[in-house]
Amino acid sequence: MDKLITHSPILIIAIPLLAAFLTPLISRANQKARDVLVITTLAFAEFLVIILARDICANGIHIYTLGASSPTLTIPEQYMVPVRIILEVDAMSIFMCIIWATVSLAAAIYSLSSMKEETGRDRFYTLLLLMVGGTFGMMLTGDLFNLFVFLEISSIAGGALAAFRTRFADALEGGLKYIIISTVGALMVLFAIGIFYAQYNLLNIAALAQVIQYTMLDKIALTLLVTAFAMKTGVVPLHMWFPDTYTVAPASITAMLVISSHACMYLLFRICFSLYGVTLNMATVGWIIIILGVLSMFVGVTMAVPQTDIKRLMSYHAISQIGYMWLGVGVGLAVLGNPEALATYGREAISGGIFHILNHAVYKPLLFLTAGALFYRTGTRDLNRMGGLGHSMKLTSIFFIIGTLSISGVPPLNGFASKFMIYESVYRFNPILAVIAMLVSIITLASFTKAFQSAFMGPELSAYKGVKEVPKSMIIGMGIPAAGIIFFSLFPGLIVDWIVHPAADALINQATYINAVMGG
Amino acid sequence: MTQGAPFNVPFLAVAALIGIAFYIILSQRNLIKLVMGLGIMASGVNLFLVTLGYREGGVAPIYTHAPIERMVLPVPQALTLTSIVIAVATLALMLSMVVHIYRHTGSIDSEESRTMKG
Amino acid sequence: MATLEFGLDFWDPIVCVIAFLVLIAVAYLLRSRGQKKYKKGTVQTQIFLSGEEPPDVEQRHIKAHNIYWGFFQALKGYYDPTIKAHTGIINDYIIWFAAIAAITAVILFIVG
Amino acid sequence: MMSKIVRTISNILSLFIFVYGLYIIIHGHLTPGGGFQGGAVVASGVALLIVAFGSHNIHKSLKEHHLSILESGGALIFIGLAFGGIATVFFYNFLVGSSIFGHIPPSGPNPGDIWTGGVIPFMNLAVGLKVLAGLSAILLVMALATSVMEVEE
Repeated sequence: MDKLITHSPILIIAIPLLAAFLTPLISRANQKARDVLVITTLAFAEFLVIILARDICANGIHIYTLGASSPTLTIPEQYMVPVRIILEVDAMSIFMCIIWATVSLAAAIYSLSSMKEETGRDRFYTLLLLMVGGTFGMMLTGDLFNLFVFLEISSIAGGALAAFRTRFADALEGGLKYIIISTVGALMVLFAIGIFYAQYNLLNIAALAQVIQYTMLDKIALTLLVTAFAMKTGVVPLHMWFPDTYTVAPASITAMLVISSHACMYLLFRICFSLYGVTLNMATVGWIIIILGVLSMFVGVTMAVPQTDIKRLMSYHAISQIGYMWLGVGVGLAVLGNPEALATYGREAISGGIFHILNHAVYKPLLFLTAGALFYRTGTRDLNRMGGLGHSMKLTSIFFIIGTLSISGVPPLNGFASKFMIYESVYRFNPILAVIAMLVSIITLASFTKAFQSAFMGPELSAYKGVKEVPKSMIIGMGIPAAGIIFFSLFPGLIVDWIVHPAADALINQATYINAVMGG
Repeated sequence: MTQGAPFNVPFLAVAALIGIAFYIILSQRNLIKLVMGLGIMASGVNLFLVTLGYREGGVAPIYTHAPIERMVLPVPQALTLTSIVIAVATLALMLSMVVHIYRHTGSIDSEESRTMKG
Repeated sequence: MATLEFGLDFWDPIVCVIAFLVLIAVAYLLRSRGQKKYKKGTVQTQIFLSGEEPPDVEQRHIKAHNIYWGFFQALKGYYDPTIKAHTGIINDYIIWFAAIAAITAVILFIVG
Repeated sequence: MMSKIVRTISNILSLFIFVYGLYIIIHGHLTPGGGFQGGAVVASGVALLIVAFGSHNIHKSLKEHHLSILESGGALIFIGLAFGGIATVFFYNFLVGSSIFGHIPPSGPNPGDIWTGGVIPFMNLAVGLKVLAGLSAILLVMALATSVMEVEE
């Protein structure tokens, strides 16, 4: 068991990759065995993530050096700096991993029946597992170059999955847009990495953080990193690929793509807090993040209201919710240099933003999966052609209501808890921002009322007379996030104390992050 | 990094390549040309990385008759190689998507072939 | 455990749930005092529209694009340019990226 | 399908290209090159054959699902070798200094013995297998796709 915990960071990445290449071989022999393999792999990854999370809560940051003679030997004797591939897992990374493991498991279970009619499902699961492995890598890596590699693995697999249903022209268009955006972003990230290497001859984040100076070149690198990750996260005005891609991807993949874009947001926070940290002019960068966040909140939600495609509407809401996270963490970053403000409201703002990632990661997949369930039974995403589905798809409509109330921040659901943290702390920073955040919440509710009214309410339409409830595995796939919503709603204090505050502290304490690798 | 004019020429080439690539991506509506622009951008970034790896008087780290103390840590070369591999995969994927898009819409213009906006 | 404390404020979902339960109980009480003496399957349970025939099922449902018509009409000045900016052309997305990168760089160089 | 001269020459030439690619793969840990470069060279030989003989003729003997099995196999061998070191650390070079091929290779500069890299030559082989299969599959599928389109028009 100890050995398993020691090796768990790499196992979390490697086992999905191993299974990804086993899948095409096994599915040639037996389709059922392939399904079992996929689910078992993801469940095992989830198990590893949870035991690693328990270990990190107890013992702090977990280091794993690949190819060394011992997992914690970060700096070999002849060297002054870390040279190997190092995985560095702190509370923030494992927090993202918990989210990703759970969502990908739910999405895979859901895919078992929702993708049943598609051809080439062995490739689908190969790509899905590659994306799982790549995104885990983004969350766990401790050096910049692997960050780039895993970013590309995740975005290539994601783009191919988004375009998976090649019989639709729009699916290909969405996939192509995603992959072009990702490539441009990743190349800019690589350029920034090159700038770091040119100046410091280092690639490890912790080692770089020790020597970084915020010169002219570092500012260029910061610009490239912030904009590239902002584009991958889908922040206004770099958000336009977001609805295009998410609308056309299969529902389970959309749920996963949302979280993988959150992983890019995590990378941005990691760069700002752990790499630049105290050398940064926090107020400037903090305000850039806050302004982008407020823009996405407002433009995202106002663009969502006129949409008539249900998944497009939800994608715009995802943009708006991402704005909340940027607002919360941006406020925390802006006051990072001011210990008094940080203690009064900065830490709570960061916690609120991070807690919102968790909440968004349960209710947005749920909503996308219900949209997928509607598509599965009606064959359309157009809200104009839906109506009266609440009569026949009762469970789906209940799941939709839960998701709607949660995303709109209606008490007592979990969306309210994190939004309340953001409102309270942001109000002390700047009251206007908090007012905008509340206004956005109201428009969110209005927009989802429209979606619910046109899809589920009203008399039973003749076109959908024979529509039945979706199959069991899709219900289970929707049930996992729904159960998560109920749990987080009832015990927000527990969740915040267990994983959210440690994650926020891990972001704030740059010194701990550096010392874990550099020692002393 | 060594000082002096000849050593800065590669960086000018990097700037030119990335500039050309951005010009292509921003102005060309043809999807194939756009993918070519991305390829040029990848080449520019790769050239940047390889140029960073140059050390005056250094020797390639191959353990045949090479003096150990002059060997260069081949990190930038490894980065470049990985990035080339990734660029190959990305370009292949994008081109096959463009082929499919052409089959569906009969056009490889990014404005004519789009189905979604607003 | 359920209470979320931060700064001076706190949030307790259990209180909220109890309040909702009380409200549901009151609503149920009110509902149970209503009339129960209607006859099923007669005109009494059908839609009454001032004596007119109710329109057929497809007509009764309000379609999605009709909802919030006034809202969009009032905010036309905001919506027209915003929707126009979402061109759906991939080149424009990269233009936005370049523009934001340039603006961020300028801000970082000037302010610090 | 091109003229007879081209076909004959490329038939002969492709063998040399394959052998050169395999040489680069096997000597990856000693000379510049390695799995990816060698695999790309082999795939360029396949490209030559596709150009000379036409994709449909090649497709009769080289099916893409066979290539995809080969590709998965290469990736599995690579990850398997990485897992081989898990007793110490993932990716640990567990073969270095062992005597699988009869003698223990000396460390430090040497005139270019093949058996010096421990697990690295095997990883190069796995990567080479994956890359040659993957790139050939891409070339073949794309050539097929474009030739189908010519027929349609």
